[in-house]
Amino acid sequence: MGKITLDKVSKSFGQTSVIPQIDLTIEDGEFVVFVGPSGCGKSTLLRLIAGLEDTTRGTISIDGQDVTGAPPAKRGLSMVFQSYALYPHMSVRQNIAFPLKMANEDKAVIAKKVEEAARILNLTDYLERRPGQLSGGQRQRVAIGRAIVRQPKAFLFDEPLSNLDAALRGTMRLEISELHQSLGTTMVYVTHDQVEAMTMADKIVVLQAGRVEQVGSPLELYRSPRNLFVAGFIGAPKMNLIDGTGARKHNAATIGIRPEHIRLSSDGGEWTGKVGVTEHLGADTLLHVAVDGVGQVTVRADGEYQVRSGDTVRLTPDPDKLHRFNADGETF
Amino acid sequence: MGKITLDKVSKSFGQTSVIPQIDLTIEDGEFVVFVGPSGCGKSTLLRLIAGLEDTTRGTISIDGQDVTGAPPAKRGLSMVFQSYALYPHMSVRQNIAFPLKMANEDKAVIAKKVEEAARILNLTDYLERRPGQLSGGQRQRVAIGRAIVRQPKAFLFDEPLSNLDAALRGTMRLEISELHQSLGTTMVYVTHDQVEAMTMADKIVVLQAGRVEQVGSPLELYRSPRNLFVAGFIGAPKMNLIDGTGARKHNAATIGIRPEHIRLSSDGGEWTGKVGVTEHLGADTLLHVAVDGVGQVTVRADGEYQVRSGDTVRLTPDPDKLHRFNADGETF
Amino acid sequence: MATLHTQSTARLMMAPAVVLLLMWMLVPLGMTLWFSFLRYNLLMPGMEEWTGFDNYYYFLTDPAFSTALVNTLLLVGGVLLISVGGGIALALLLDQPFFGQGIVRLLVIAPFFVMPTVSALVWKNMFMNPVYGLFAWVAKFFGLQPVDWLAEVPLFSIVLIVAWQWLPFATLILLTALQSLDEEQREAAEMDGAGPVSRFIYIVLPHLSRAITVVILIETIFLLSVFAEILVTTNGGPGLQSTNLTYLVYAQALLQFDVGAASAGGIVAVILANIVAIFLMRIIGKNLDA
Amino acid sequence: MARAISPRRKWTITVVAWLLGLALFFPILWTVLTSFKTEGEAIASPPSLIAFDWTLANYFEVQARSNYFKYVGNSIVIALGSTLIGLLIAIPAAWAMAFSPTKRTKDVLMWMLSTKMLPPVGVLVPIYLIFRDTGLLDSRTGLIGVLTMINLPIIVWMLYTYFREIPGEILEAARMDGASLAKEIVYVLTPMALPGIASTMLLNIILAWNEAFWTLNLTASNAAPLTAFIAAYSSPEGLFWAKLSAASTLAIAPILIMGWFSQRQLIRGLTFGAVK
Amino acid sequence: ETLTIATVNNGDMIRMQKLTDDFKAKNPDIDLEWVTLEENVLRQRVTTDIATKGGQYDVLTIGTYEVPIWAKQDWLLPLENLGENYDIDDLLPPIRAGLSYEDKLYAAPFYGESSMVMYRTDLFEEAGLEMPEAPTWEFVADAARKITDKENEIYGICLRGKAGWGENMAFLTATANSFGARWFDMEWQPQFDQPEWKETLDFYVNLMNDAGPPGASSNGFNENLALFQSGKCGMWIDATVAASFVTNPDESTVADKVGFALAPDNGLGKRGNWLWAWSLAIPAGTQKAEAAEKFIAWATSKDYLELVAEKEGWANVPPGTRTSLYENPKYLEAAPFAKMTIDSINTADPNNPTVDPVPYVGVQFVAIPEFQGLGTAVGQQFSAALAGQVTVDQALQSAQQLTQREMMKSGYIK
Ligand SMILES: Nc1ncnc2c1ncn2[C@@H]1O[C@H](COP(=O)(O)OP(=O)(O)OP(=O)(O)O)[C@@H](O)[C@H]1O
Ligand SMILES: Nc1ncnc2c1ncn2[C@@H]1O[C@H](COP(=O)(O)OP(=O)(O)OP(=O)(O)O)[C@@H](O)[C@H]1O
Ligand SMILES: [Mg+2]
Ligand SMILES: [Mg+2]
Repeated sequence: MGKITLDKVSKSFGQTSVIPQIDLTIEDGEFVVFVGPSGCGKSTLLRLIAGLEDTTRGTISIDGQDVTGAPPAKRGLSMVFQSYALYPHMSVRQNIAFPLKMANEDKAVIAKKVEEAARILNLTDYLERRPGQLSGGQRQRVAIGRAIVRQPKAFLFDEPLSNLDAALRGTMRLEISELHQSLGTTMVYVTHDQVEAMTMADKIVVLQAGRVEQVGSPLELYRSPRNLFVAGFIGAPKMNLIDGTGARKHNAATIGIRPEHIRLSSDGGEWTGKVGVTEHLGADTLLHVAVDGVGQVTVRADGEYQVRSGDTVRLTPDPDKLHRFNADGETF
Repeated sequence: MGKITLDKVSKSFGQTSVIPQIDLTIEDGEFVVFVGPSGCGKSTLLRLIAGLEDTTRGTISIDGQDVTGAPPAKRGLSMVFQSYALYPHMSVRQNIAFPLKMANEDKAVIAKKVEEAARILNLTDYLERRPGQLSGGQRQRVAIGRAIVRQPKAFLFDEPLSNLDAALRGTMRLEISELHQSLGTTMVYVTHDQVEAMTMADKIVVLQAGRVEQVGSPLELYRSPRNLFVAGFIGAPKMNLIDGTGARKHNAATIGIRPEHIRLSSDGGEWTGKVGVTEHLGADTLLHVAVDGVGQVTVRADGEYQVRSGDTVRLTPDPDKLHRFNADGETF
Repeated sequence: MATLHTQSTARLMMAPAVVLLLMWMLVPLGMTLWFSFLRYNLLMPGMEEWTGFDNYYYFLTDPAFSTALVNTLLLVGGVLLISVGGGIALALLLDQPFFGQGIVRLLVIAPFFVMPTVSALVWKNMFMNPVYGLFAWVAKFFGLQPVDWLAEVPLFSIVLIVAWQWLPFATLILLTALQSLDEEQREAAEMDGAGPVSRFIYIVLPHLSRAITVVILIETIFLLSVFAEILVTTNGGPGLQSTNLTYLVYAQALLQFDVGAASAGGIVAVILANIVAIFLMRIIGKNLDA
Repeated sequence: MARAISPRRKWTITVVAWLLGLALFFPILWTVLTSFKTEGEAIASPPSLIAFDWTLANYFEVQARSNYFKYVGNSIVIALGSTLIGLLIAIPAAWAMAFSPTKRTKDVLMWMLSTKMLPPVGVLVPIYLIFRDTGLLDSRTGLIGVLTMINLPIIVWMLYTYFREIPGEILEAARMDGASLAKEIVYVLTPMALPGIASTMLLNIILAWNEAFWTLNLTASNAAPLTAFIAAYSSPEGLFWAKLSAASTLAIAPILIMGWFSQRQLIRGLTFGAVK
Repeated sequence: ETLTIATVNNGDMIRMQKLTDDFKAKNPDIDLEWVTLEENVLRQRVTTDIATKGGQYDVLTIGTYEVPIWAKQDWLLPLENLGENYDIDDLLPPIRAGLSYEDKLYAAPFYGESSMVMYRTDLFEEAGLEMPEAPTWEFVADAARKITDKENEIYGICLRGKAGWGENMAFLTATANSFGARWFDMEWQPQFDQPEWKETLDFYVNLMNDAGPPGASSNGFNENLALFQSGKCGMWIDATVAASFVTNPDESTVADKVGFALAPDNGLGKRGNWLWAWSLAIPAGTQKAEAAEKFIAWATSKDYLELVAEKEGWANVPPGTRTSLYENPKYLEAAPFAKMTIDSINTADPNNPTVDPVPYVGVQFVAIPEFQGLGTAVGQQFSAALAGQVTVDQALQSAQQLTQREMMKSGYIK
């Protein structure tokens, strides 16, 4: 249970309209990720759903019930904050138990549920510690523990991993995915991390300036971005976007080609360019190539590609993977 | 000019020896990256070079001159801190000008040099702002500006990008690399980010518990890690390390194989496993496979590899890329 | 945070404090305002009559008024100068590592706990007394003429006494502020070649500016109404040399029992205090927002 | 800063710091010492530091004149009472200001602070009349009320600055967790702001303890605190230095001891949010 | 029943507190609650309370200044039931007159005082001087200068300098009387612009500069007492009650070297001595008038004097209230200053204090409500002159101006 519907929702802070108007349906059990550049309204949208902000207009319903005016506590949602927002003066156990205590649950029931949540999240050994004595990843897990313990209709995550370092981020990403699989609860997840969006989402919602640019599964967005914005936003390294002469050859205002869809060769090829910075990642090599008449193009080569700054290389974009955009930036 | 030599340097805080003993030479113009797990002494080493900490024993020399006892200001080095350490009450211009002002430079000279640094770093439009009014990336650039303006013998960076988001980190990474290319000044760079270490370094120094595990170019470390620690540490996703039966077949205590060096097939192959979580990154797909008798193995497949959780796959490690370790964890 | 629900609760939660303070402000102040237009001497009951602005006229044209105004400013300014200046110096000193830090901090903090009356009594009788005072003894010990503090430099003496009480407060706040200075910033400045003096001027002082404003704000509030120290030591004299506004109003109210004049004086003092307040808030408000 | 500082420097600082600390503390120390001297020794020249005949006579004399414990009791009740009530009123107000600020929040705060600037004598007669008519003269209740009012602005302001340091997200988290407003304040805000609240409390106890104008003018005997006790000594009767010292010592000892014991909390919290 | 008694922290009052048990023994149903305050604070508290009818006290300690003013306002209850053997006629006539209003006694004197000269017989002997019984100002000034030995911290004369109507102005007003000066003429015009005042003040300031102790401008009765007791003053002109303190060997280092003389004059027929009595009165608002009167009767009775004598010796009984005391040979023997005290009191005339006629009563004060503030303000000016902060002429000019303002404001002069 946990279908969330936003119907013509808009939000302004004073004069500034942050979300002009949004319609969105999040199905029960879905993992939906909101992505978009900073300030585009991701957090605001999440907070509207949570009930931490009032909608200016429009209605929000959960499982068909209008909750637009309901206070956060009455909506049956859990939220995990970017800063974790753990209660520093409570032990891990008390932190996790807090929502249950607020719901006046029975002591024994609370104890059981907390143990259960701690077990799932591998926190059993830390139950008596204070948040200050935990590492970043453990804190994040406590925050999640606090969210799952009350079995909400849906989880809301606001950039939950952005304070962790890369390695930990990877691990936690997996854990959350697994949690979703095992619980099957609706999750709404805000991030601006490519990888998180791509790997975790059932459905990605790309936002820009409070508007929905595209909604779809990760691979849908990767394969067929609806417009320039989505094309540039989804995928890492970023899609090469080329306009001017290079694009006109393909009858488009702009063409896009992902770095991994360009073939490198020493002769032949469609474009000729001079290699600038090369980044050897071990598994891949990224070449930043200045292509004559086209501009800077990033190319990804598998493995260790031996090339020196200043070398000339030939590039061939894979024609099947070419994206074409009209003057309005729409794909056609 | 900027050759830094550490000769039998050791450092203890009270009773705890943080750096037992280190010999290290950083050549003039080199870009050296220190990596290692948290708490291994990277920052301490950098601060020893900077003169912000006293060595317990050993000598540090810069360009052949012993500076072990010299105060930071006299070493002619610049440092960029993780927190940026900008002066919040000064404008960007004043921040960048500060080292020059302290050196009693001429007003006109200062103005010229600040303009120049701002131009290089694309900060010209922000010169009158306070740090508080800048975005993370801009702040980072101001910190760098403050470092380059006095043309030091070497730059020291302590995790300068770790407070930035992924996208920005990519951009700043490139900018620093380009800066190094154009200035040609020695740079010592501390990070725990894989990608940064691999892409930026001329030479990586892998540290563990205050000891140097291996020194070499990124690809050297990637290709021939000297021991288990370096093997596990360098490369993303992490190398699969397998011991037990799987390793004994190859006459080693442990074998290592990177995810990108495992071939996937539907039949044949050396190992058989069941797919767990799949992560579609667009350009690649990461499969987490539970291999019978071997354990969890991560495999990277190019492009969009269609597979479902629970499917059975066959895996073949590339024998040329197999790493073998003895019981002490040393490569042989 | 910004749902209508929370906003209206917020207003409700503020209500008790606001209403109480409003009552505390308005009822006595209203009565004071009313009295200030009456000819009202406590010692002559039954003679209250409306006199218009007479009380204000007499209060404002009283030569004591301008003197008291200047003295008030000197007193507040002097104490602020000593306590902030000394506080910074002491904070810098106490921030260094040395033996017995904890005990020295206890010693430094102690004057803040002393009742104003007690400290005035102690200073007056045991230190500044020109015959028995310890200062006099020290002066005589060095063959100097003892200074008659309360007669020769009355205002300065009072500034000294009051500053002694407030120095610990300033020191403590500045010390904590100092300790919150980002270590990396200090190191960055060091790398940039700034010596101790430059570091103090360019890094430490600006960092302390907010703490300094807080000290100034709080101290000003209390210093404007300094009065026990004056009453105990100099009675505002000799002449009017140590009479500040509060003491002047006190003299009207409790020596002459002229409620009318005292009320007028009180209203004038409130107006002046609010001018100071607005002025302070301007600078401080800005500093606090940053 | 983990570079070694030379021992000589450390010793120099130690000496200077101790000298300054002792200088600042000296008046208090001297008062305490004098209280154990006879009147004659108290004014002896050259003064004797510790080599005198220690006597408790002054304390007996002071106690014989006025029952010290009655005054201490009143001081404690009044200082604690006014501070606690002040906190009770101020916590919700500070919560509202810190977490649901409006454009006028700053103005309200500044207005509150400005009420503290009004000279108390100016409103003495009105208050006296009000107190007389409500029977509050010479009652602890009345004094607690007055002191609550005069310290309330400071309490609100201090709490406000502490509360602002607390990330709003935590309160929102509590709200999401189903906490009502009261529970949010009781279970989350108050414990988190505890250092700040403790420090506010201590500071206000000190201020209330030392408040001399209202406590002196609105009491006669029943509710008279230590400020009234010391008022009997504020002019000398012939040789009185030792007796004055004994009375002074008695008046400041409780608060000084409390202050010393709780100085850690006091200092920790004195880091006004605004200071950081 | 509990009586709340507001009292001043003078030695005699403190002594009374310690003797409370005697009263309690006689009146087991009455409890006593003491509020002991320093003089200025006491006056503020008591005045505020009685003027606003606060009703916090049942017995007040007030002086001759307040009694006529307050009695006129009906703020005090007349003392009419002091008991059979109280012997009201035994009270010294000038004191009784000062505490009566329309022939009714409104306060009972606890102790009375005038002022006189106390001097160090040893120093006078050394300097070859002899103090006459009734010295002139000229002699006093001369002697003071001769005795002064600043090297050894011996100051010829200690006089009040601390600003306050009850401090320096008590002394200066009384002194001015003997110089022929007065506060007001019959039209209530202030007289500080007259030569008599200038003469008075010049004399005072010069004398103190030459022969006074340092810090004189902050010395009041108590400070001077301490100075005299510790042997730093050659002469001291102040309240007669001081006599018992300076001759008490427990407190005074010069107890056996003190002589007494009448306050000096200038040959104009008035001496520079004042008249004061700390007295007990009952505020009109009290519910416990009966008990209060019982207490007052006890505290000011002959028996009380006997009680003190028994416990503390005759020298320490509160002086200056009863004729019988000065006829008691035991007292006369124990108190060498007794004669001088009674003579001083008897020569003070509150109704005709000055050489020229005045519209007010009071020797060292002017018995109008405004005098407290006025006296203190003028006192501040004179204290400043003594401290050398302003000249005598400036001080007098300011005094004249501020007095004129105040009299105008209060409607005495149009
Ligand atoms: N309380 C507020 N009052 C006024 N404007 C606000 C408020 N909260 C957010 N905004 C504005 O609304 C816009 C959207 O903010 P929001 O926090 O939703 O962005 P976001 O997408 O979460 O960004 P980020 O990725 O940086 O977290 C921003 O322009 C922000 O400045
Ligand atoms: N001032 C100090 N006093 C005592 N121990 C210290 C001090 N500074 C660092 N250490 C210890 O020295 C070790 C190395 O610290 P250092 O900061 O150099 O690690 P690091 O490699 O930079 O780690 P990170 O990646 O977390 O920044 C740690 O165990 C740390 O606890
Ligand atoms: Mg956000
Ligand atoms: Mg580090």
